[in-house]
Amino acid sequence: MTRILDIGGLGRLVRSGSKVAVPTDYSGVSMAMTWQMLRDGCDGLHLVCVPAGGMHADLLIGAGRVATIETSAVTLGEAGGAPCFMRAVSEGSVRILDATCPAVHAGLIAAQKGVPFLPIRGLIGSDVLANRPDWRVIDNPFAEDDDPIVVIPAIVPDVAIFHAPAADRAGNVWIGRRRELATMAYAARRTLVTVERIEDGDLLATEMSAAGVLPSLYVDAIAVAPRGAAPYPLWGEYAGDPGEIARYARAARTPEGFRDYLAAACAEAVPA
Amino acid sequence: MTRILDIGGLGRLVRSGSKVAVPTDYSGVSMAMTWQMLRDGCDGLHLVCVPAGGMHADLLIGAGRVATIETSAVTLGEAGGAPCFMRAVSEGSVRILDATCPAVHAGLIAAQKGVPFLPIRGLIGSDVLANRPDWRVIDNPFAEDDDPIVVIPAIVPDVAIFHAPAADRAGNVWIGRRRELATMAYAARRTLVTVERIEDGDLLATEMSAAGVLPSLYVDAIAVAPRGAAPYPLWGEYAGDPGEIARYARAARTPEGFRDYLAAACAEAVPA
Amino acid sequence: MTAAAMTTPRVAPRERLIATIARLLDGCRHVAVGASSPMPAAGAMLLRAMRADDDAPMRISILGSVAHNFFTNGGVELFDCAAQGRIDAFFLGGGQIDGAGNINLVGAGGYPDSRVRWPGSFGSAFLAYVVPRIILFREEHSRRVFVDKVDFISAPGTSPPGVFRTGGPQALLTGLAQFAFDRAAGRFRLVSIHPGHTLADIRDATGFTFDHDAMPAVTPDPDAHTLGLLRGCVLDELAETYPEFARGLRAEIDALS
Amino acid sequence: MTAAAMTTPRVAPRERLIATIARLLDGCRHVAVGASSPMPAAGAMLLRAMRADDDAPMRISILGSVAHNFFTNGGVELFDCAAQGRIDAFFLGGGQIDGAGNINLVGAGGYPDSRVRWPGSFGSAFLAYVVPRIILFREEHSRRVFVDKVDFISAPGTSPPGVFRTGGPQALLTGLAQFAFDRAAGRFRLVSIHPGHTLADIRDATGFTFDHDAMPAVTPDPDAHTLGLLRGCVLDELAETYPEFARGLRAEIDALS
Repeated sequence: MTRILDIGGLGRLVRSGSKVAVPTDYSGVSMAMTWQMLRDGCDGLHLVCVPAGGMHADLLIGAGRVATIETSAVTLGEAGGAPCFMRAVSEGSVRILDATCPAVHAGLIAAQKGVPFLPIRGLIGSDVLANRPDWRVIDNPFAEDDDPIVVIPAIVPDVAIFHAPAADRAGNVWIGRRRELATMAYAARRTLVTVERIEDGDLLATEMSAAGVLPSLYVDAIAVAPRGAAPYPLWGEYAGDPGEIARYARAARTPEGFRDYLAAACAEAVPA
Repeated sequence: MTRILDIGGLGRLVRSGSKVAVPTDYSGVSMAMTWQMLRDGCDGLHLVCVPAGGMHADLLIGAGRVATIETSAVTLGEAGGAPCFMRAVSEGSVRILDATCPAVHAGLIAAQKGVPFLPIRGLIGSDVLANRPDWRVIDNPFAEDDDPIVVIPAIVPDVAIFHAPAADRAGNVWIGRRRELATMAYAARRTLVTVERIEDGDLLATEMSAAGVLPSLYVDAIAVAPRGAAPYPLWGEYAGDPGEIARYARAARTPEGFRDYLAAACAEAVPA
Repeated sequence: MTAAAMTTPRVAPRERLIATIARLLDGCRHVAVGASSPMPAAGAMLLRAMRADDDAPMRISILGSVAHNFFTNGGVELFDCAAQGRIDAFFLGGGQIDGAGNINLVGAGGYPDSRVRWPGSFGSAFLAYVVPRIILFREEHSRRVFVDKVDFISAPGTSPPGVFRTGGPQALLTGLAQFAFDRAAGRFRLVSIHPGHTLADIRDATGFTFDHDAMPAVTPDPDAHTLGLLRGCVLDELAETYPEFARGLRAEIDALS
Repeated sequence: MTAAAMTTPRVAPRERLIATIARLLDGCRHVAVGASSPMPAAGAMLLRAMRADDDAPMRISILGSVAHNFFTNGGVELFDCAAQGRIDAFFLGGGQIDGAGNINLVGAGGYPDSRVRWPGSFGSAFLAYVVPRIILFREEHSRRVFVDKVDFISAPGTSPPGVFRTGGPQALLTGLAQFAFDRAAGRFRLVSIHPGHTLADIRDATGFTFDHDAMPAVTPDPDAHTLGLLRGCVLDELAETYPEFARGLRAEIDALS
């Protein structure tokens, strides 16, 4: 049964030390939950970026909440590199598990399917593979000759967190074509979603709307957070605010600038 | 570029000896193409039922068009067993590759992902596995102790054939939540679709409609075939006709009854 | 006959089976049933009706149904969902079931050219491994069905240690009796016999040996409240998905009075 | 200077690069470009405009774009689609690229605690293996970028026999020159130098050795028809997805006259 909470209640469901999966910048980032997690003080997170991270990952790293980040990249897009991420990696203050996009998807899909691993082409001979002792290379059992292939272990997040346009009262969430959000939810032990609005109808009622729904079966709790992805865009709803991301990029160039930005933004984003 | 043809043109794209993937009874069976293939005379087919077959498979088997059938089951549902299938298997006139539903999906998803295999739980100790020398058991490379796991090789159909409510002129096909139809198309070398109607708009234009679309990128040719799934149902469009399926089940109990049914139905289904 | 027994309403055999199924599902959060499984669906719907006041109502997914379909990811989702541990119970039948809990949905008399061929294993060779509570359900209780050893194992009753298995058979329900499956022993134990039958009847109709008490219990009838739900909202709900079955059951009930 | 040359319109350096990208994509049915890759997108759009009369127009998928998105299966579809052989060309850059075609998108000076850290490998460690025509594109042509040996291999230029690989680098385009990648030799060969630069310039700016003719060709300018398309419908189309970039390019063009 999906619970409908306020953002504070949703934030309390994230525990320190959790493996947390978050989507990429254009897919439905819950900035609302990012601010809430920054306020709530959970730390030691293992952040899984599906498959890349942005300002949301950089904020959590900058605030010292992330012990490990597993990602194919962290970037602020047009605004350049992610300052806190780059600083933390260079200083060795965060453990980085460099991946490649489809390997993150493969790990989550393995969890979705309840299998211990999924095979993936590519990677052999790269330093991405060389630095992932948790990945393996096996012989393709169907090949006549030698055919090494990489296998990626299942990624089972403790919690998946994202933002979507709408949910209904039963907890069905409209995700449209952003099916990686469903994959995250299938794979995760618990899924927390912020939405622009909760609708009265049943999103599963028509074939047209049902096609883009993540069923409530996979959704543990929902909170309403208007413009909850901003300054990232939300497909079909609103554009991103590249100016704000650029402002963040400039501020976060120094630890002091980051601290000031964070204090101001947290205060602003979450009315007491 | 998706071509828009008539049903005859679509039928000519299926070659004898092809590996043909077709969906299960409630998912969007193209009975229109089944009749056309029966008229066109292609034979020696390797039929892959995704994941189970019905009257469409039974008709092709009864007409001697199927050399191999790879499926988790063939049934007429409420109307009972599939007579031609049961006869052909008992007589040994068709090669049967018994599978289990998720193994068929796994093989297609392996093809979708361009990997040689996908692992799957279950199956160990079953005679399904014992009779599939084309499947393998490997050791889970991530387990500390012995952990045997089955791996299913990729299934790459030469052609995937199904029926859907609508397409647009660019060849985008509305499949709603029947995502196994997308999996079939991703996996197959060629995809042929019959639809109830072709719409003027762009199915990818809105987030709402796009979520249930198989993009034209994966669709080689389309033909309009009104009520093209009947007597099977088409979700969101029309109910099935269990009376007709029962009538088929009775007729097909004998080879003679089958022959008469086939002749009459083919003549009726495809106006010259 | 006591006065209490006299006021107990008469019960159709299939009502008793449906009520037994509801009991077997107790505690489940999510039950999936096959497309052509009206009895299991009825049992699940009955349990849901009995629990209507719970704050966590039970989900029922009926494959191939539009109204009872919570899935949006195509045919693979049931299996993924089961593998994730999100399906608590599923029903399997079989052309043959043996005393070790093996089921055969493929055929009798040789393979691949079986003398009698059935549709096929469907998802059993997977679901029987990963769904915690597999309920074997077959109304026909005969030596044709309940054999000493199945001719083809669609899914084995048990697996040796080291084989990944989070689920398996838990119960067997037939038109004559209810059994529990002891996974450690790999054997069935008779739990209760439906009214009107004897242990000797069960033995005669069963091709495998099974454990039992000297005086096996009688399968209890549903109480009046349960019967009221079954004959009311559950039958109505059932009629939406299985109109033919609901009609037949209603006729059976009407014939009781 | 001949009369013909005098009538050739003047060309902005980035227009030349875009036209070169269009040539490198010739024959492709489906080109995918990254979310922040306006130059590759412009080249692909230009080629599509040049081929507008073909009966099989080229598809362009721009990741993260809504208007240029043919995908409906989430973030994994690009990679699945590439693995299926349905993507003919993709562009990769790199903080470092070496003479063996290895690219580094991760960092310089040690790993994991790199002295300079870049965003990360994204999909390169997969796409470089399965997309037939990988075009390495980096405008900055310096010894900082074009090194003898990358500090971290996000994706190797070549793979030994026996490693599954259906794709790989085919060309390298920079602000100074165009190279072809010889997969058998695992080396770059200089194809042409952009007008205004010399072989010595290229050598000075390149930290790896490469093959070249004694008198390398000059990268040709786009013809008037091509330039007309680029400055017309292509720039308009580009402005919808990359408004900032389109504005800058238009300013560059305006400054020519």
